[in-house]
Amino acid sequence: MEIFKLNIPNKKEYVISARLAATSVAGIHGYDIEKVDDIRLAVGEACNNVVLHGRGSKSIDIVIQVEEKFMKISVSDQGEGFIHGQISSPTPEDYMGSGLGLYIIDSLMDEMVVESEQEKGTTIHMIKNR
Amino acid sequence: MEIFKLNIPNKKEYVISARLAATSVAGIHGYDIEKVDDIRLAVGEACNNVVLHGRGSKSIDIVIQVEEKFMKISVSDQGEGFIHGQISSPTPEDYMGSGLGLYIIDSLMDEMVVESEQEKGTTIHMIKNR
Amino acid sequence: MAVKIRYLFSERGDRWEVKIMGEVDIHSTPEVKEKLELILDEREKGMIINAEELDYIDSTGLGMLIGIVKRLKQNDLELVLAKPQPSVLKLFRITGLDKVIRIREE
Amino acid sequence: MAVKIRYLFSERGDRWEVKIMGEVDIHSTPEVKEKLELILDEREKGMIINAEELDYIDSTGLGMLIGIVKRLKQNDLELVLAKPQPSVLKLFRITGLDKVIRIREE
Ligand SMILES: Nc1ncnc2c1ncn2[C@@H]1O[C@H](COP(=O)(O)OP(=O)(O)O)[C@@H](O)[C@H]1O
Ligand SMILES: Nc1ncnc2c1ncn2[C@@H]1O[C@H](COP(=O)(O)OP(=O)(O)O)[C@@H](O)[C@H]1O
Repeated sequence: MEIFKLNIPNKKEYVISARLAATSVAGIHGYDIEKVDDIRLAVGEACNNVVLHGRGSKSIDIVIQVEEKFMKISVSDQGEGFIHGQISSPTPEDYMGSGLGLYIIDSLMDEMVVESEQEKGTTIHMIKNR
Repeated sequence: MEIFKLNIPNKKEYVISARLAATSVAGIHGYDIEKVDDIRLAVGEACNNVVLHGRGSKSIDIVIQVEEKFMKISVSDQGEGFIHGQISSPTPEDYMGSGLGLYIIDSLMDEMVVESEQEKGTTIHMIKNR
Repeated sequence: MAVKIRYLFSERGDRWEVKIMGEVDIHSTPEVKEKLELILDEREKGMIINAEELDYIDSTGLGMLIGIVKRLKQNDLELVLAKPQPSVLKLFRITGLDKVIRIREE
Repeated sequence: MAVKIRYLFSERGDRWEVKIMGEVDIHSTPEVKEKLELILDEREKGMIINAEELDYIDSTGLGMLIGIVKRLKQNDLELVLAKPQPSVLKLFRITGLDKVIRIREE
């Protein structure tokens, strides 16, 4: 088991660093291009959510844990938190530019767990199988 | 002031992630290509040293602090440490493949400070002016 | 910058031909949005986006494109996305956006 | 992999023409070293490395190249580095390696 940790300022210009880090770890461990791209987007969306909705948080923590059969990525903030309901398919026709992030993560990753506590912050755990 | 932190396993295949992280932070902050390349190599060499000489350390910590006029990068390990003397120019003719790393960092960066304690570990602090 | 845009008006096709290169993400989306809107302000015409070198787009970028589609629709004009990379195509598919924006894969 | 090597033997130049693309670093250096040595095992001749697409090389890569230079020198053969990118050229200059390996900038 290998662990990779990243702590970046909660600012939009840093999200790319988190994506780069996640893709380089996945690449190092031999994930194929399609999976690397899935991971890149999932990590991007999780970080976007912190930037967009986790205003109370100064920074974003990304922890990547590489196991033999899967990779687990957690993206955490110390923001306001939120109550997480059911994920439902978006309806792009009436889509107003929100509500896609978690759906995309859920679609691209093999597992997604949202842990959020109001006033404490949010962690999104994502698993991608090899 | 902005802080960026990275913790990677002390393995040669991860050094590229540290380089990527450092170059992306420098790029975000508008450092020109030549300086970004200098930073990439300096961080690479500092991490190489941990992989090559810091065997006791499980991981490598990279901390990047961005100030208005400069960037400070620290690369730390919990390895054996070493006694750091004077940096002298290499003589490539009799060069046997060692003794270049610190010299390169010192040449490319505006400041380099080596802090090392035996059995405790090493931190290399590097400063690159904007 | 992480994103570059090239564009020209095709008299023959009577539409804008826009090439977006690089990454359209939470950081670069506002810049891309502004550029595309300026282009349409110059001439309100249909638009084809060449996505061959679009390496990445996220939900903020999708939201922006939907905005463009809506603007064009008011004048019965169309947005086409041409030659998306596999990862971009996949994102359009899973979000159902391929039903709102016409994709030309070839 | 982070590094790719293409090579051919030029009968006209009586030397190996090798192109190294990507990054030669602590991770990839052993692989590059092995490849270059295999090439020279096949025919012990001079070598020109096209570095146009060599994006990065660090001290482990330099050490490896010095090893190749030493091997070639024993047979009065030469290693030339052609078209290095600015950052690679800079590294050769500050380490003084440009005095040991001939650089062809054009
Ligand atoms: N890290 C977070 N902190 C606080 N709220 C969040 C966070 N992530 C998601 N949310 C909440 O969940 C909602 C749905 O998120 P998402 O599916 O990514 O869509 P969008 O970000 O486009 O609104 C957001 O609108 C927000 O209210
Ligand atoms: N992080 C470190 N931990 C322990 N020893 C180190 C570390 N960094 C450097 N050293 C010591 O300093 C010496 C000089 O380092 P350097 O200039 O990078 O050359 P090289 O790595 O090629 O030997 C090394 O040989 C090693 O003994």
